[in-house]
Amino acid sequence: MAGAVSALFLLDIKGRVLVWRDYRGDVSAVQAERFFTKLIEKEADPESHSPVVHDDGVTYMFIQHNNVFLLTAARQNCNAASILLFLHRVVDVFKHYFEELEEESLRDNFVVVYELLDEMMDFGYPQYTEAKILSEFIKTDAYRMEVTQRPPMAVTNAVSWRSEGIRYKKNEVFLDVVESVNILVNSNGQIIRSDVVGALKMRTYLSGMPECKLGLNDRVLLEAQGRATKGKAIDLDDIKFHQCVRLARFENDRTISFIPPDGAFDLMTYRLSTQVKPLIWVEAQVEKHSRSRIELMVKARSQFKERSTATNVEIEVPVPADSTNPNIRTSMGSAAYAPENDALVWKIKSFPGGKEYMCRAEFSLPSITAEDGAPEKKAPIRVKFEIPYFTVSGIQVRYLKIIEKSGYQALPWVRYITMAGEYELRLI
Amino acid sequence: MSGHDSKYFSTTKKGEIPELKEELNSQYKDKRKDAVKKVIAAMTVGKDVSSLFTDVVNCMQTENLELKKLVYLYLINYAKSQPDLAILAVNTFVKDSQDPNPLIRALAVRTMGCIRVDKITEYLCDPLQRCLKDDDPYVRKTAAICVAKLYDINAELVEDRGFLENLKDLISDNNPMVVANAVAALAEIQENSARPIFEITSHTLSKLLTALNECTEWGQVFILDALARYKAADAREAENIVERVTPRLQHANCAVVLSAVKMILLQMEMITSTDVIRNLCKKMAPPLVTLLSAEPEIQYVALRNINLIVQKRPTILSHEIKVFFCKYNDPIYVKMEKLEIMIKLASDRNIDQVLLEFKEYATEVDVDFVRKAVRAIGRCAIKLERAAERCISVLLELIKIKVNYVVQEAIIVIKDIFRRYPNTYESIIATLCESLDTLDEPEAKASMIWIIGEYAERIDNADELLESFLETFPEEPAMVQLQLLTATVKLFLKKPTDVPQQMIQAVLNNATVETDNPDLRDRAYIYWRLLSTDPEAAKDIVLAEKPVISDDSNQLEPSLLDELLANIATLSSVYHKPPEVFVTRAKVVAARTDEEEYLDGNGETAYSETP
Amino acid sequence: MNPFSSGTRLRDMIRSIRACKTAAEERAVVRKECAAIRAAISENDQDYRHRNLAKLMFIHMLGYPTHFGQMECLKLIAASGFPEKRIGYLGLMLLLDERQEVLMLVTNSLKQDLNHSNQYIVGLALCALGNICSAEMARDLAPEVERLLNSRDPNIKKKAALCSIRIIRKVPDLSENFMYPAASLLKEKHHGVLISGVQLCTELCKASRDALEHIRRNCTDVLVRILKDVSNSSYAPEYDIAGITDPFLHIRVLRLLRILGQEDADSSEAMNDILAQVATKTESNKNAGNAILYECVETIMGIEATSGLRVLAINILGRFLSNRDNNIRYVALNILMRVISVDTQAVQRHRTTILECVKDTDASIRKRALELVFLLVNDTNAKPLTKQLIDYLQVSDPDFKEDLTDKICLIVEKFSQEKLWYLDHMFKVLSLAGNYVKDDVWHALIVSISNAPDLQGYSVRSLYRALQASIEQESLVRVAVWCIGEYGEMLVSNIGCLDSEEPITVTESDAIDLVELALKRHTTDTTTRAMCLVSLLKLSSRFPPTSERVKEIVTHHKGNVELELQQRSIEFASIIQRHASIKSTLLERMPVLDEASYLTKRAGSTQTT
Amino acid sequence: MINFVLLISRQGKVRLTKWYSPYAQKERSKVIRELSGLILTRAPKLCNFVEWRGFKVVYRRYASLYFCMCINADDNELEVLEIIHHFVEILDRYFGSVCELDLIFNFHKAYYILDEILLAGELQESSKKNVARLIAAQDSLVEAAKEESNSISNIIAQAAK
Repeated sequence: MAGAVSALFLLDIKGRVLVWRDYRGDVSAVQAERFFTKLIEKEADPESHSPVVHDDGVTYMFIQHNNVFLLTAARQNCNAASILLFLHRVVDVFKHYFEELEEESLRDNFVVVYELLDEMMDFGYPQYTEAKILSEFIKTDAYRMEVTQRPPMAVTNAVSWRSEGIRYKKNEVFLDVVESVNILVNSNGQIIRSDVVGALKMRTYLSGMPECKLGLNDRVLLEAQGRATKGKAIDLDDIKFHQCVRLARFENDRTISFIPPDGAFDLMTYRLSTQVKPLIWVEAQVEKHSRSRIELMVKARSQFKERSTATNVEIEVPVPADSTNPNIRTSMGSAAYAPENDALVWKIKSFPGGKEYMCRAEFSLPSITAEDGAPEKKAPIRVKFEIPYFTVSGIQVRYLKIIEKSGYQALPWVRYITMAGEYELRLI
Repeated sequence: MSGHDSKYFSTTKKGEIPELKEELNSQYKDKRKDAVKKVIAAMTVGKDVSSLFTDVVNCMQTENLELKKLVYLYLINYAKSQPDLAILAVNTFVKDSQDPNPLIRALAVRTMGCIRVDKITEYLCDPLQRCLKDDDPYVRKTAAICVAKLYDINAELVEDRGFLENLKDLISDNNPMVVANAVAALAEIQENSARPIFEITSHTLSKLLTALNECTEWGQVFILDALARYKAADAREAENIVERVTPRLQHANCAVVLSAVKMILLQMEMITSTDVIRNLCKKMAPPLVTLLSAEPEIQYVALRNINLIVQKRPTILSHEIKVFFCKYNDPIYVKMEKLEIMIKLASDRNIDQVLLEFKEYATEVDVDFVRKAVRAIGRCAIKLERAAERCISVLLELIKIKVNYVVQEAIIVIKDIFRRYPNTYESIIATLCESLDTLDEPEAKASMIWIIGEYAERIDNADELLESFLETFPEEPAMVQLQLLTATVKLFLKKPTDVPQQMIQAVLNNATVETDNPDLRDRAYIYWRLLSTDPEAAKDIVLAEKPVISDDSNQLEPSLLDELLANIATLSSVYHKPPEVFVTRAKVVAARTDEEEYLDGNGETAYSETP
Repeated sequence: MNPFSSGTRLRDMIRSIRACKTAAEERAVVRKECAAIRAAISENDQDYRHRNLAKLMFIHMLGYPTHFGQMECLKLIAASGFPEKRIGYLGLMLLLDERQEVLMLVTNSLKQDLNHSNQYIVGLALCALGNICSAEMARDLAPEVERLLNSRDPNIKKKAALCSIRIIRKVPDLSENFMYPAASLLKEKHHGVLISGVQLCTELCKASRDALEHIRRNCTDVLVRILKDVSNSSYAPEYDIAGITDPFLHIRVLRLLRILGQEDADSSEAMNDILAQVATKTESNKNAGNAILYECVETIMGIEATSGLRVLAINILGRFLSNRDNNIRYVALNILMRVISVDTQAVQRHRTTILECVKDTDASIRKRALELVFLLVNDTNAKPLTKQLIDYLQVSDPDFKEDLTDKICLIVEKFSQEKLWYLDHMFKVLSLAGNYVKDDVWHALIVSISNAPDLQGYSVRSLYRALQASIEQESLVRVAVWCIGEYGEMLVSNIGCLDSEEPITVTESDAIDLVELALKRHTTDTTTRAMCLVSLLKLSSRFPPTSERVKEIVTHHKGNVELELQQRSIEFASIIQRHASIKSTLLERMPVLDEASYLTKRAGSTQTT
Repeated sequence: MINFVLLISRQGKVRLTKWYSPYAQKERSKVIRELSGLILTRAPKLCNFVEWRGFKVVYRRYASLYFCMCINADDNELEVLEIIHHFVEILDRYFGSVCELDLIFNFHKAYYILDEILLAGELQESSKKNVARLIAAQDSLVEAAKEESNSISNIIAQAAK
């Protein structure tokens, strides 16, 4: 069952090695590079390859970020989920260090890259990926000090995500409850799936080692405590916690208790698969007049209460790739041809509940058709929006208690917002 | 040939190595450090800087941690090619392993383990011994992994020096990270040893389950994966273990979740109470569904695993089929896996919606995906008797669009549907025959020929249809030839008239003396002898009643399935193959060859942006 | 006002495309740019037409669709100015090709431009026509081009000559029209015209017998003189490459001479001297010189050369082959391929070197060498060569295994004087690289075994052993399984044991075990499985006690989704269960395919393909 | 006959393509992908030829640029190497110490030059000087036209005042 990777490669967009760390000496860079360049040349689009490929006794797993591939090579039966996730975490760490992970930032910082690869993985086993703590003892040139550093306690502590001795003048916590609505409507206008993914995004500016306790209107908890749950309590389908939350405790009595990392992190995410009524409903009629002209009529309707207002609404309706001469009218907001997405994009800054707006557009098409007239990909209509002060689930933060041995008072700030996640309506 | 090319398009740097050599031996600290950086930079782009070995090693004795790390990195890369010189570094290593700074102690022991030179290995033992008992957990956790490294180089040495005992002691270490690494190291050593080394007793089990609550997410994965080998004594113990592992399902790290699922599924084998099982299934479903919100690469691993899980426990996700519907932006590899799972979860309850989805997919642009969608419709027909008719009507609709590969794919599955539901849907044969002359893929051709032979008595012009294939008999692939042979025999047995009589002669001739394919000849001669010895027996044999085919074509064998489930989250579960099929221990020299190919790996950056 | 018409400069567009880090980013930039260009096109924006087309060309080069811009090329070409035409024609050549119907619309403009008073505009039109014309356009505009062959301007002449080549390629019927003007081009002094003229003549000779005769009769001497002049010429800076004057002209004349001298003693005789001179005097320390020598050797070997000249050529080849430059070695192997039909002995001399080349690190050289080795094999050297190649098969690159296996099998088949040698080597290849062996090869092997009654026992036993060791090699499994079924009794009783052979103890159930193992392996393919079923059926007849067991294995596949497996399973189960009385009749030894007639037939079919 | 000319950078970016035989658009990208895979991965000391689909591709590397020409199996590979170099020398003279960026930003000029060297997939001119002269003459025609239009627009602008 045990398994580790043999090496980790950072490759450029053509699959050539930029930096690599050899952990086991049994897969060479030449071998990996030869295989991988071939692999990405085979297909025009590297994203169509499955991320786990076997060749000549070696398994390659990879992800892409900007113009960089992160690739591991393994000869053992290693944990694929763990390694692929680890690669994503490596991206996060590099982003924390260099702001953006791309070919250039790797080249410019190769010394730190080596140091990090050495610390994050040992002998092909993932070790440590807390960027914030890593940056306490592996520093970029600008912050390097001549004094020798020691490993922060956190690296090996049970609380591996927070260092001791943090100080703030003003102790504050910001908690954003963000719900994304995912929806898929088929070409018959049927909603075939819908769910809500929520996240409690926290930014903590707290001194010392604070103990936090979060109370939600979670039905299971309230019922267990024998409280009245009328109307207010909610059921959450699946909850995932940041590693700082004591899972066993939660399992026992549904208490969410934790010592938070410093700064921003996602405390928990949850999912709600109850059918939700689409908050914004869009219908589009597309008429193609021969090969020369195409007409669209798009209707958008807000299906939430009037007291709420959706902001930054963006409706993207696909049009043929060689459309020209857009002629667009809207009853609200502004719409424009966005050739970069092969779409008509209709933006409405503020869209109150219970309203319906229209957009009509006409495009002309060139008389000469593309040579390899491959059918165009059937993209769906996509919608983006935000609705502040509103959640679909009705989730509420009942309290956030913060206790620190120094006894300071900390201020929690809570905000709620709902936004569109993967919100797709297939065209006929 | 190359001589005079160099002056075009390039600005080359010459004499870099001697320059570096000089800088490495500079009396100024900063200059030396910069020089080492340059060496590492050159190494990074693949230049061979091994000739600077001695000069770099001379920079090793330094207080500067960054510089030390760089020199160590250089050593890892080139020690193998310069084993004799590598010895020069040993003293510093040993000294560093006793440095007051734990970072340096750990660094020394970590790096030494990476230098796979026999001579150095000996010197590694004492420092390792010390570091395994170091006060600082950071050093201990590094030393734990180092034991696995050493075992990989020289297993005997590890056993002789008692490192295995030290490692086992670390399982009781008070630091969770040390425990996790010790577990990883022991698990790996066990994997490569025939002898029992790392046995998990109920005592260690409970220690590890405790450590699980405190160690890092990656450490949790090591522990859960190692514990997957543990066999509970009875249902009660199994339930206990499950209880302690279940909270992991709430972890944000997908790998932790999947490994926890593995543990639970394995323990469920021991559990007898159906209530408990039902309850556990209910608990696992939401986390499995949530995995589909992860990054596409992880979704892929999750989907390959879910494919196995639903084969073992079909009820677990029976209500969740919608989450497997494809999204527009899903990468194709995710879509393909979702399709597989949709077929497995399709039921009488949801089939209408599923069919609508498949139909949608069957008009997409990616040919492989479209084919798979068409085939999926057929497989649902085979799986769900009551929905078969609806599936077939969708297939017929698709056939009418007349996209060649869709038609062929449809015919391939329809022949299976016929075999699953004999005497039910044959009325559509006429429609299928319309596409006869557009078929160009062997599998579709063979399927169509089979249909004609099998239903010869119901197709008025069956002889004509088959005859149209006969002309090209010698050029057809074996798969088609074999079907033609059998179909003609069937036709002849069913309608022993003139035309079939001539046809059978022609086919038998073609398939015996006119071919060199021994398999085809065997088949033909057996038929020939059969027809000439005992025509009645021939009817009985060739036209014998067929058992209905089942829909388990895509199910794995139970024993294999169990083995794969024990490997959830690992590559084995992704490939659906047992580990021994793909795990190799080939040892190759990893040193990057100094091919000039890499010389200017920088490409465009070799010249300036302003022309 | 169109929001996109404020187009960016070409340079800026290229910059912003280059700044993109990922394919997706690049796609977005390009799509935006394309939309702006489409807008400009539909507004008939004249000022930026020139610039927009340039942008489209760049975009096209990156592989994006640009069909909507094709008409713009036509408009620019139709404009009166040179700058417009220049970019218009360039766009035409890049964005369109002979398959597009739009191209026909340009015919008229081309015709006008071919008659233009400005020589450069005529040049542009000739260039476009020569690079992308379709057959139809070639026919329409051939008279124009023919006329331009007489132009006074050498630069027009040379372009017209090359353009004529395209025309002839598209419409070979037109060759005769160009015969006379082409021949007269050879009288020119201008090298561009000469080179083009020589090439046109070469093309004509390939296209038409008449032209070949005409040129042979009238131009051989002229060409010899041209070659003589250029090879004797003193230093000419304008044409000098590495101390040689115009190697391009050298080479092209040599090539035409080769065609003229082929099977024609008189013209060969006429060029003997100059070929000898080129072969001896050309410097071989630079690529240019070697290029000439290479061409010269080919010409010498291609014509009716004197034996002295041939020796000269063979010597050059020998030098090439031992050269350290891989390019030279490669071309040496290349000529040897052609020389072998003329002078096998000369090539045989280099056998060892060639064999070394088969193991070269360079895939190109390897491939060439392997083909050459194959041609070199004869009855005397077949055995050692085969051994060497098989040894190499074990260590060769996976990429190369297919070619290598293919050739080894061909050699083993072709040069097996003793059957035992053939069988042993085939078994070896099947064990080592059975997954690369083509169908006709293992088919032939079975034909051969079935035609050798005294070796069948030996074969089945060897194959049994081989199968135990290498069950993953598909074609080995097939041959072994077939032989076990057909000759099962020889396997268990050591019938026909050869002196050299080690007897083997195999029981009836061992035999069944092995076939069953092959049948059940995950990776075994359908064909092999189907063969396993037949093999088992045969064994149930050869070893009656196993009947029940075989029935069980066979029955297991009755519900198989694979048509062939299901059908066989049903039939075979029925035969064993209900028709035991006729079973042995059905499964008598299979009639043997007559090897002699089979081999002739096979040779015939491989020749035609 | 030269079937096509390709110029690819070490990074796999296409810098110039010229097709003398018909290849559909999709086919072209496939060809380029296949060949970059074959050629860019070849080690430096190997021969400059690769066999591909019954043709031969002769390539030559200049710093990070690969010049590739696809020829028929019976053409003279060594000569094609000279043709490539001939092209490169002319580019070098025209741009004055040519670099990859010249070819990127002035790709059309590279094409103009190529069109004076090859036509119908055959060699047109063995004199570098003559090519340079022809290109210069045509460039100056373009310049002259530009000046003329400028002066006309000046006149119009003056008149409009």
